[in-house]
Amino acid sequence: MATREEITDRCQALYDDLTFTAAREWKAAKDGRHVIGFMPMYVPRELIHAAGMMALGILGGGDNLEVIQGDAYYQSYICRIPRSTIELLLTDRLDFVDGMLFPSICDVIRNLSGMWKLLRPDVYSHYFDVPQNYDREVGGEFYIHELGVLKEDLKISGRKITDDDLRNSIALYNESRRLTRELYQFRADKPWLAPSSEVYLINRAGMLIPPEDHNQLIKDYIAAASEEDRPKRDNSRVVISGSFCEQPPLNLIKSIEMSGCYVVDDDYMLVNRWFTKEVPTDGDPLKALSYTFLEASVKMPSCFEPDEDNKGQFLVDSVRENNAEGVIFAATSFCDPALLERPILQDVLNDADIPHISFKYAENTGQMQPIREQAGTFADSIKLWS
Amino acid sequence: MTITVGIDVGTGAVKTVLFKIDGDDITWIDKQTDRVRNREPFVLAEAAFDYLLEKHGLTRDDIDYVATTGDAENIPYSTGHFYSMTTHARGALYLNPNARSLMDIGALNGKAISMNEQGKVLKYKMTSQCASGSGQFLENIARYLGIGQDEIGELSKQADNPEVSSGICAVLAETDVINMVSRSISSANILKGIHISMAGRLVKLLKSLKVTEGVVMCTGGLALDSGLVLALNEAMAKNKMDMPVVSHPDSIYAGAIGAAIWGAFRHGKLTQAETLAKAS
Amino acid sequence: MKCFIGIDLGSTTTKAVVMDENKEVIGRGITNSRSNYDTASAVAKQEAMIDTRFTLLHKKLDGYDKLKGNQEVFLHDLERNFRREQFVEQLDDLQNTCLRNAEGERFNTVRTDLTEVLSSVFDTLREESLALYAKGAKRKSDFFRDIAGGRFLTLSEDFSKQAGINYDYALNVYDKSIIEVENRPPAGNLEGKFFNGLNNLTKESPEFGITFEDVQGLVKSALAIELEETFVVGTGYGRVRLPFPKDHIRSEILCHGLGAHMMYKDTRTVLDIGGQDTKSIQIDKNGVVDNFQMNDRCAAGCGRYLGYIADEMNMGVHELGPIAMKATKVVKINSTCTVFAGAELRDRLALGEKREDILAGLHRSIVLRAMSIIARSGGIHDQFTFTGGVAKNEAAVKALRDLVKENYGDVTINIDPDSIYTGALGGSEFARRAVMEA
Amino acid sequence: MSAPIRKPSTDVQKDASMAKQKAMIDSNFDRLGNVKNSGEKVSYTFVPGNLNELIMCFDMVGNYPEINAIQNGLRKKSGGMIMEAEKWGHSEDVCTYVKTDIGMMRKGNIGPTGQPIPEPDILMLSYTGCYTFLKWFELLRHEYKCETAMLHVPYTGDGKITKSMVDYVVKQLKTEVIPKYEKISGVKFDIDRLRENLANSAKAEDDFVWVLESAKNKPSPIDAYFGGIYYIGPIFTAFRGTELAVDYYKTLRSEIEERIRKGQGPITPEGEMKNEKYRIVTEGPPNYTSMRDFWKMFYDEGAVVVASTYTKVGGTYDFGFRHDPSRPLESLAEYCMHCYTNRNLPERTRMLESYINDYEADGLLINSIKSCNSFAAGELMMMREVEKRTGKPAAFVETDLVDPRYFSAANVKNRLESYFQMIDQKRRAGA
Repeated sequence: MATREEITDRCQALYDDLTFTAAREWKAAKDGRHVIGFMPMYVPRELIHAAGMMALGILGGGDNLEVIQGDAYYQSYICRIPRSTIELLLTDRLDFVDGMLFPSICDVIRNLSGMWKLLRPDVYSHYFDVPQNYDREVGGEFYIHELGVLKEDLKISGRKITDDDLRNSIALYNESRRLTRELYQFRADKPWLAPSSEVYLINRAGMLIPPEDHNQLIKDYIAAASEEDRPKRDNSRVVISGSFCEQPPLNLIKSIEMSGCYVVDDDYMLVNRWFTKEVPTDGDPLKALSYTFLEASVKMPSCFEPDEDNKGQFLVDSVRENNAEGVIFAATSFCDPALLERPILQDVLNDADIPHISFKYAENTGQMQPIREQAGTFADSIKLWS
Repeated sequence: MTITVGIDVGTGAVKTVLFKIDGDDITWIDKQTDRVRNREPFVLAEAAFDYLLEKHGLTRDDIDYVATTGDAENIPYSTGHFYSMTTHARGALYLNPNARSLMDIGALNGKAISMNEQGKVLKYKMTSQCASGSGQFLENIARYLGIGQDEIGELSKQADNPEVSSGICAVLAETDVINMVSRSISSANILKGIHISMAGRLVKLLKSLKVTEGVVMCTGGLALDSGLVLALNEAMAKNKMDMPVVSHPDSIYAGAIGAAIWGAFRHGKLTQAETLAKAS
Repeated sequence: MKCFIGIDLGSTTTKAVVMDENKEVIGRGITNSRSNYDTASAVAKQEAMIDTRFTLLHKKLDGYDKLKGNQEVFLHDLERNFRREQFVEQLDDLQNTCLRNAEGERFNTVRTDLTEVLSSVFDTLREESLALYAKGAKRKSDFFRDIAGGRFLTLSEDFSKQAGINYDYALNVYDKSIIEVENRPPAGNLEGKFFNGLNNLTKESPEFGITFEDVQGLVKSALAIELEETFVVGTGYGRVRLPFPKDHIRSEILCHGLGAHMMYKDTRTVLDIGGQDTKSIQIDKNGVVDNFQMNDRCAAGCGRYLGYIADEMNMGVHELGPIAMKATKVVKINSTCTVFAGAELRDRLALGEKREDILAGLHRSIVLRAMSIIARSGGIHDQFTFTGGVAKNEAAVKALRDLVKENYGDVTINIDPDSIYTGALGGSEFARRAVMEA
Repeated sequence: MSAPIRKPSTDVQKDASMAKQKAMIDSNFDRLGNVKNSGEKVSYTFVPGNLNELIMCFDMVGNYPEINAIQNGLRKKSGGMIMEAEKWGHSEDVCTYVKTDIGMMRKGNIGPTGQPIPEPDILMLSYTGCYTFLKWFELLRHEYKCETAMLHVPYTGDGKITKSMVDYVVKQLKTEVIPKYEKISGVKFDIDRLRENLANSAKAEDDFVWVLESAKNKPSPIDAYFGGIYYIGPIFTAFRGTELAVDYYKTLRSEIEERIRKGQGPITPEGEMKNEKYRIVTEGPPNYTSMRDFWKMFYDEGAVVVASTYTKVGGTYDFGFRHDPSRPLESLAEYCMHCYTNRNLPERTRMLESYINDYEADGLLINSIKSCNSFAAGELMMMREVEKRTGKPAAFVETDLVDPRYFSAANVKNRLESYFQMIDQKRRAGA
């Protein structure tokens, strides 16, 4: 079995690879294989999988991509992920991708879907809308229709998706979500055994390789990491919120931990654990996906919360369930959904007496000093006052 | 009794203090500032450390806790590191027991911090993004105007018709200032304008912490700029925040002081734990 | 004679170009823009007029047999000697101003020492001026502030240390005085400086076989030609502040486009990196602007960025390029904010990166920003011309060549040593057209 | 703003529509200020995709936070409000419309005209064209704890409106919006009343489109950006569906017919535009805090805006859409989806292209707004496309709607001057 280092090295290599070699190789291994890219939010990967395709998460260019073209398309007050994604496209790093899905994240990503249509009129791209109305008869019906449209569109794979295909894929992703949750639980229980930077890399690998492969990888990691004896530090336990779309540089995640914080929950790459319960594998699979979306989705700023009393409660729950001592709001600069939501969440935390701090980052943030400063002060107060 | 050293490595200067602490009895023995000015800060820090020890007939072994703060996480001879908001809060409280919040005004960013009567950081807010309105910017403009750092405050207080620059970007704001000079706006009014915009930003930060009582302490490199302190008080009044903003001649030592005091505190905790461990 | 003048009032430097009726450039002048725009344009114009005198003298010397084809060298040496005269003149002015400013109250406690420090500094500077303007000597800048300032800082630090006073005092006196000196247009007596220079030259270089009296007459006659300011066109960032009527003002976009076209008639894309503006301009075969883009509200990645970095490293902005050229690798710099780049630089130094490698990264990051603006304006079309102050920086030019090649393949890249005058050149041509083609 | 320079005979008519417009907008503020006495219930909603005809069926008075922000911007009050919101913890990065509103609320909710803005009885989240709206009303709901009706309007990402989309919106109207309005207002929904209102809307829309298209004349009798802002006031807000609006657009139309007959250019705050030198199409909202300065930069150069996308934020009527009394709810659904920023980028690009061609414009000017990502993200792409397709040059300036910190006059003027001089130079070269 692979050692922990081997697993994390593999994930690090996947993370560093801006040409998506793993996905390219997967595609090249068999004739007729297709890859569908998607921006970091919920998309029904089950459909893509059932069509025999690979769902590839496009999470921007990180801090290693030199962005030239992307900056030519975006003003300075737009966040970074769309510009690095455009750079990936225009530097042919995505030339093997057979289609792109732009899920419902924000105005910027929504408009990016149109840019794709203008830049690559011959490649399939689609703005994938999800309902903000959670009534089965209203939003549910609409969503079933949207899923149906996507299912039709995915015929570009040359394969018709049967209900059984789809049920199998649902089962596979149920397993993936279960394992991801297990990984998170493992970290929450023993954060010194599963540093956040490693958990992040494992989670991120799930965006870049087929789910079967990734499921095994999570299992291997948990097994290897639990065997190890790593020193436990006098760190405080925090929950990260606001990082659901543009990803922080890995150094930032490391800096938070270095300055004395154990991350016990976060909202990185929520698609890996979007549903809080299993999607039924019997009955009409589109209905199953639609209703689970309506009734068991994670809470995040791009989705409307119909119940004011419930607004922000998810964060309090996470703090309680994970024995966290505070919340770090780490949002991307110029991220309207995260930054506009923040004052509400802060109110909710204040009411629950949960301490919190906040800062902004970009995927290419180079200066970690202010971040260490803030996370460090947070950890100090635990060190001195606990 | 505990002897501690606090070392604060900042962008502009290294501050070093020596303390003797016996429970609540805190004695400040000595202090030392070295402006960095393109020298290696860690070399300055170590030299100052040794200098203070030698001056007081001490050796490194005599020090119970060497506490660092600022950009000094990796100093090898340090016992422990505290982050600057933690130390500034404690330092401010030491300098003024009525302080319940502080504004730390450094070269690149400003911070507003609220704390309780024990010096625990409750909330904070930092400036970010762009550097116009930072201490560095003020320093650049003063140099451009041919005004010494220690002259800025008095000059700014003489302003009769301050000119506030609109610029969001420091470079563009600099051009605004050049334009002001070409329109014969006096240096006093230009500096006051910068003070006003800096004060506006800082008070905005403070206001968002929702502090309503106690004294607001100025710490950090610009705390001695009396013009800025005046502008801060004016901005407080304008925002209907009824708290005095004060500075202290030793405000620049706030971080180092806080580090030394927390070091002693932590030392106490650690020895206690050790004693307990031995006993059991 | 008729003179058509273009003045480009930039945020850091002001440039002037003098053109004659035959579309020939006969003079160029440059100065720091600093605080007084009127003075800056007057100084730049004056400098261009001095340069014009040299051109005129050149014409007079053309048929002068006694120099036997050494006219170019002779003129060059004469100009060098002239510049030294100018330098010493300004040095005297600076010294007097410094001494006057040292009278200020805040220097009460240190006055005696301070005055001594200042005197020692200026004595040294005057001595050094000989070497500075010696034959074959390289000067890092043409500006008085840069030449005198850099040395002043170093010398006064040393002398202050010897005198046991804080170096801040001398620094402060200098900061106060240099502005005053810069804002005073140089003194008139052109002929005096020409003659002194000539005198020095004949002593310094007997090998020309020329005596003072030999060329005195030619110089006199070159100086006697009446130069008429027929039409002046202002352009550049500060153009709105010039006391010119509207039809004497052109946007710097048009002027840069036209100027680049005059230097390279086949150029189609022009990049200008100025102090706080970066412009990418597309022009057609007649130098008419087709499209342009400029940086946005934030001055990230403009020339001033280098100024901040130089300040941060306590060196002259002209020294950055040569150091960066020594890099063995390019450190990635992500901060686009001019001021925060300084913080990132410190971060990298603290992490043990080498200064030259970081500087190489900073240069690349400036050019990256420029590449985005070029892309915004429609990319690079052969031929490509790079102008502006940053075009003199070899490390920036290298980064540009690399990036142009990476992104656009093999493209002819034009960089004229006088490219900083591009805008003023375009302006002078507009001035000429306003009169000659009206 | 100071009064335009008046010229006795012709401008009296102009003033008639201007005065009428102002009186209408003011009357809504009066009505809002008076709810304590009148007992009217208050509904907050947004401009794009607003359901004014429907809200009127419940005898409720509409408050438009965006309009308040604009009016506060024009009155130079927004800067302080934004600062206020930032003091309360809002990020410097986010939309300043929201922050102006939150800041106004924090400062006691006194509206731009000095009258109090009443608290909402219901927040109508006509969620169109912008995710920020969603957050905005969640913030208000968090504050007021009042009833909130959410209407999710699907984005036309593939450039078309499908039956499923229409059904979805209609169902939401039936199950979410109408029941909540009935509950809050105590008024039973009457579909015939809605039909009547929609019929009025369609009438006004015809005249409104005529007004916008009058800019095809040379010289253009209107400025379709700066002037257009006044023309859209009634139809984009509380008056669409009223007879007042029908009347206003009729008056406006006859004034403009008169101007065309006389060959006159638009009226600007600096006086009548005498010499139409440049015909420009604009993309993006204007800047409200320095609108007069901004407009003057156009006036000084003889530039007239002949078509703008901003006047389509509340509906793209000039591309054929009309409210239809015979399909009341369906037509409301389609209206919402037809708003400019709910259209995908290829569609928006096509619109701009057609404006340049149909209005015989000299070029495209994009005023990119820091606050509005719906507009701004992708504008540089559209700019390139439009340049490529029309061969006409484009220029790009950056400001903000209501944040005075983002209007750098020297910067904008420099770009505009350069742009107009470039067009001029090209023209001369071509001649």
